Amino acid sequence: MDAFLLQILNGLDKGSAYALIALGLTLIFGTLGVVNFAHGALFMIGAFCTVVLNSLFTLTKVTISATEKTPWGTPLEIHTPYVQLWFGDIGATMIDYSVFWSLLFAIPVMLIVGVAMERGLIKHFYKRPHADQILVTFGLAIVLQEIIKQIFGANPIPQPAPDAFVGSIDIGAMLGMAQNTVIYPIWRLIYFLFSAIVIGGVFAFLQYTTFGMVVRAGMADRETVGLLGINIDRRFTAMFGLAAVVTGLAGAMYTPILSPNYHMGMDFLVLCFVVVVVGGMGSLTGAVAAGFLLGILESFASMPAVKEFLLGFSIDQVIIYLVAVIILLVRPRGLMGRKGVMET
Amino acid sequence: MLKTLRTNDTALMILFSLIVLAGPLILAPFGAGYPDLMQRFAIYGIFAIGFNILFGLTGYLSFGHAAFLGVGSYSAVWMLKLLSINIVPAIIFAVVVSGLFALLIGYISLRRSGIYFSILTLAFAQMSFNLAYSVLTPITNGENGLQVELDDPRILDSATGPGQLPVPSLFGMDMSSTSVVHFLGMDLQFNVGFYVSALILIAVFYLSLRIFRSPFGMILRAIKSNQTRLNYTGFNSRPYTLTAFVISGMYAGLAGALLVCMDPLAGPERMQWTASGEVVLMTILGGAGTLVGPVLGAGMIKYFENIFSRMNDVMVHDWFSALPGWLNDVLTNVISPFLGSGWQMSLGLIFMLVVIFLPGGLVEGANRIMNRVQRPSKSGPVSGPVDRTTTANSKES
Amino acid sequence: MSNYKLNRRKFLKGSTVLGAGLVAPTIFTRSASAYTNEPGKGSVVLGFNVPQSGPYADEGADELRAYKLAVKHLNGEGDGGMMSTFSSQALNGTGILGRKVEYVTGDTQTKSDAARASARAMIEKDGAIMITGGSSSGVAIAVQSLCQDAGIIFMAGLTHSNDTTGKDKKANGFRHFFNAYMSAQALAPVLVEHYGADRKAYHLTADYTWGWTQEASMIQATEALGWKTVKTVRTPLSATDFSSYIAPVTNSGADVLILNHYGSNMVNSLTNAVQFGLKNKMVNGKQFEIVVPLYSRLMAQGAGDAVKGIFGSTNWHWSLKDAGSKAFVDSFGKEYGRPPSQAAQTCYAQTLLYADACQRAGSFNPCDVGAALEGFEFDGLGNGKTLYRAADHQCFKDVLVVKGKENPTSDFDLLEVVQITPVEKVIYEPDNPMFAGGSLGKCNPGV
Amino acid sequence: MGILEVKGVNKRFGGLLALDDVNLSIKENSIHAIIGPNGAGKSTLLNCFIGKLMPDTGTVMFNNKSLLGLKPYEINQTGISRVFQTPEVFADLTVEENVMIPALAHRDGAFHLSALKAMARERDIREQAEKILVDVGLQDDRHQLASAMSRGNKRRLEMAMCLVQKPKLLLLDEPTAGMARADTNNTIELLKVLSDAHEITFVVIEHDMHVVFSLADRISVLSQGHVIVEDHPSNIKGHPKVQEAYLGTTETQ
Repeated sequence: MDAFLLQILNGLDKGSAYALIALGLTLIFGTLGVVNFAHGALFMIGAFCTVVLNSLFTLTKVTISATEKTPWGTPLEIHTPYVQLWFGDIGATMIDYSVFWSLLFAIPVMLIVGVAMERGLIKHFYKRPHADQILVTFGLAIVLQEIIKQIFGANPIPQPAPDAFVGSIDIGAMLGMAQNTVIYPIWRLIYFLFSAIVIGGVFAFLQYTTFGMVVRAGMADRETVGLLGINIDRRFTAMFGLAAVVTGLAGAMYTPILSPNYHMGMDFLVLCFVVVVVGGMGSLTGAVAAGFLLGILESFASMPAVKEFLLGFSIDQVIIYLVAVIILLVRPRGLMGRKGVMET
Repeated sequence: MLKTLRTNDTALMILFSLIVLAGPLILAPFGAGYPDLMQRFAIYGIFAIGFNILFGLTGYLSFGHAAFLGVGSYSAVWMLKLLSINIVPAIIFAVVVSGLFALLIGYISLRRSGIYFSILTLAFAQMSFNLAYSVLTPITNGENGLQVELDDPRILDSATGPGQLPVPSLFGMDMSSTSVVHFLGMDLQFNVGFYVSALILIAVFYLSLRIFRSPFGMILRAIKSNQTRLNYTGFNSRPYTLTAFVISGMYAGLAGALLVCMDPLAGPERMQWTASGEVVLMTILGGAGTLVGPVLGAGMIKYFENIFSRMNDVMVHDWFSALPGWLNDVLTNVISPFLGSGWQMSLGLIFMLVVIFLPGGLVEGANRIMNRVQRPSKSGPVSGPVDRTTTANSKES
Repeated sequence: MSNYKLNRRKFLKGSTVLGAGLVAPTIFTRSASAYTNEPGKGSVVLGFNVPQSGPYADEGADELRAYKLAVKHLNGEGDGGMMSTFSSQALNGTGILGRKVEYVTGDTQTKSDAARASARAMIEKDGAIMITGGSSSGVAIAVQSLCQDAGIIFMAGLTHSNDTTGKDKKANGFRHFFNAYMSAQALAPVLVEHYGADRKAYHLTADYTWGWTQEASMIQATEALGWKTVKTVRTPLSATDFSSYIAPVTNSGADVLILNHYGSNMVNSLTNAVQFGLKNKMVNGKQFEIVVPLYSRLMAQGAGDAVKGIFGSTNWHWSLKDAGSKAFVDSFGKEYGRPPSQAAQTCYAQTLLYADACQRAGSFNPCDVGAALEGFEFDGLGNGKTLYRAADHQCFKDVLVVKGKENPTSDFDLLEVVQITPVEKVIYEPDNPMFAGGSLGKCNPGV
Repeated sequence: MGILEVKGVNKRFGGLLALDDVNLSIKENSIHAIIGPNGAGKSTLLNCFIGKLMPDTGTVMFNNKSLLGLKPYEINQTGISRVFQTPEVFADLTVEENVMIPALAHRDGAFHLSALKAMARERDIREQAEKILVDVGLQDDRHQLASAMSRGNKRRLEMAMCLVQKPKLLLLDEPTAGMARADTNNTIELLKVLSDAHEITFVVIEHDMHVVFSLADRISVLSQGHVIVEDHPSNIKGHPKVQEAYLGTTETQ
């Protein structure tokens, strides 16, 4: 039971990352119809927003020690963060909470990146064949990650969660189970909450605002909406920006869980395409549902008991893809796909 | 002359063969005239030609073709280990096995179309890769890769020198033997393995030309154009796409077999999604649905991977050694990020530039440029039908 | 018998005429030279094949720094580094055998295919006489067998799997780096000393060959000292979030978690384990502990605070105080403003060892060089007294047991050396079951 | 006994009875039109002929063979071709190739691999295609891409694609929908010529009365899923039931 509950939590947590990225991807891919291989790069850029802000906060005043030397012979440098220098303890707290600051930082950055990407490049590819879209977005993804590599190197860069959220809490005890059976890291719970809020926000935005209504109508029938005299292009740009922000925030908040590195985007890219397609093209709900479903199944597949049940077969190696194949064979358009979207 | 090439298949075939066979001479000035890279050009050319039969003609985008390459490689190594070091049985076995594997995966995946098909093929390939890396280690030797070993049984020709591994050969001709000719200040390397690959490349290119020009090819293009219509026309499109899928899977298996015949080690990475993505990029870069495009695309990507990645700042510094010191330093600093460890950056930029400025890929772009060059030479405005004929034909040249 | 029947520098005149009288070409034949890529009078080319893209690119960059430094020192530039502390004083700063050392670089991408393509380019195009580098065992084994076929010496870079000098060993391949078995032998006594002999271990293991050899070695070494193994769980290479593997550990009854992971797998699994509070947990009345058998400073950097107090082993660390290490750290630090990683040290040492062997053998012939390396005992390259064993081409030297530092003073100062396990404790017979199967074969000079 | 016999066909979508006991008998070599106001069930009926929909009950027999449960290409192979509401052609292929494909399907069946025979050697197929293109007046455009054709010419091309298969029955789904009057008249002329020249039964689903009355030999009027009248065109015009059906719906519109 406790193992079960733990894996549900893990699944929800994994699922919330998948769902967030897939939500962004399906806004671009399922509705604008652009095969965007640079989507992983957006996630990566979001994560590096945290790295940038963190290193800005910890920008240090370097004083060279007159007496001490490094073990390799150069004079020792003494580093003191400016923020701490200027603000004292408040500065230290600011550094501690830099992940949250970086959310504020990531929103405008991702908006700019998203809009620039759409206006500068993707816009010209709406009517081009998917083959061309693949090539151009793949090229863009490579260039973006290489730039990050040139600046930050290839090694993962650890981003600690704020001190208050480091560590774990005993959920089992809270639910009246035995103590020390279900212990879960606080930051992962926060991530789950965060993703629930963002997903809810995006849905509410698309459901209850006129902007959202127009966009949803545009997804269904772009030409008709265009005929109504509504400038759907500008709204699609905004939507691309929105998708970039959602994805970037997913990346920024994820950094304490997964130390960012330049190729993390590519690692998540394929998975997210699978999630979106399993969810069904053109369906936001489908993408989110598939994200959580695959996250939970992946968690269960990694349980030793499951592997033993399968006579030692490492089902966790293939679970995501196996589930994808089964779902796509049973349901022709994934969980909730709309007919005619990306079927040819 | 260029115009005849676009319409005359015999001329195209002759020119293609000549260029391929003169590979060592043509590539040497570009620093690519050494056996390994020339073999790779030919082999990945075969892979891309095969992929193009599926993607270029039917429009079905398989994102898991590397699985067939890998299966071909593993089967070929097993043949080299168990039966004979001669490459013929290895190649035949690899093509058969990958064909069967493609039949299985194609039969399932082709029940869906569009992106759903792509994701199904991707899923199968990723499962193959993950399993090959871990669970299937007894068959694939996992991370370390499957190699020819000293204690292999090799039923037909076990007798080799003591303590030395045999080299894959074609009836006694070692794939790795090379003769070097000094010519105009260059060392031209004529390698047996390259010529075996090149002859096979020419043969499969001819086969793909025949497919393009056959009723079968026309029906495949009709599938890409309007599959529903084709079904109402009385054709059952599924067996046609499945045939195309199996043929292209066999091409991939052939390429995989050749890879291990030239270099007898099969690693699991060649089944990863990035490898599948690579052949997609090769085909699109050269021009999907064109005959020579995929070969060009394959050459371009492999050239960047193997030549650009090997340039380091010392070499760059040497290039500009004639310039004054500071200028040299500046140029070196500007160029270095795109070479060596930054080779992928250059490749990414090339992808973007090609698709922005030459939509449809290198071949399509070349056609466009040629049309533009030709047009002013004609008197008066070109009449519509003639113009369209060129476009229609240029898609195939 | 030979594979790369080609030599670029010596040739016989042939009689074939190519082209309509353009030039009388000269044809090389294989009998022209004694071995593959026999260098000319002026210079000799070494091939540095390191990961420049992919997850190990930083490690590869550090290896490349070390190689460039070694080349400088061999050519008599710079301060000479470990050349002055090296017990064999055959090298004199005039290159190797009087030839200036040049180098070519390539990108392994941490893929066996790409690594072999790059190595073949070095052999076929650039005439490299020796290939070295790499940051994973799969690549090392792949390139090692290529070099065996080609008749080139391969000096392995960072490769830790038992197989490299075990079942996949090759006569032309040499490994300076330590291996999983040695890690386990060095680590287990220290673990028992600190954590007690009554411990129950839970293994998370990367599901590929290196992980398995690491796991087997750790189980053998710890069980021999009284520990019990509760469970071993395999994790996919592609995993980025290890939460679902970490979570069951808490209730398994185990009180030690052993992470047989490397690279980003290790960074993520360790970070996750710490997040789940394993480090502060009490089980069976004992403090719960985490162990990372193979440490690397670069990876420790990626894991940040999570490494504090975690035991592991490493091939070398820059804080060592012997003369060789000090000379190397000094030289490297002056050149690049940072201390070298263990990968850099092993690569530097391998280059010097190769050059020295050529010098002593008086030849570049791989068979002569190999013979000079086999059974070679040396000192002063940072690892104390070391033996290149003839039977399997594995170096035997002291192994460092390290611990994540509680109060690091800089980005580089993350590990502290707990104990230097002497070589006698980690040595094994060549026919040890973990290394059995496969044979060196005969040295291949190519041609 | 007609060439196409529809007996007791019912089709229900949720609560809506789209087809209510439809019975039709279509005579060989006639031009039979099916008309009816919007939502009368014309398209549903057509979809039951071509294998896109399966009726809940009833039979559809073509030459005494049931069409139910057959796939579109199997229905085509029995000798039924269809023309779509909006012209459906292979846009990326040339006009001639567009016609050669159905000709191949007619000759070779639903799946046939002719051992990579070169297209250039398919002389008979090409001759058939060229002959039909002369019939529909597209012989000069045969090397153009189909996507470059006008809508009227696409319709001609589509007719050619059907005729080259020498079908026994040709289904036309609103062949003049969305056409200008001139194009419509051209199409009517074309259909008339073709009907005289070939031994083909035509079934025309049509909205436009002008087309129906200038073409059809016989008309069935469909209203609310039911055939209310079936008769000769001259008897349909003033028929009270037909007026009621059309006027009734006009009022609600």
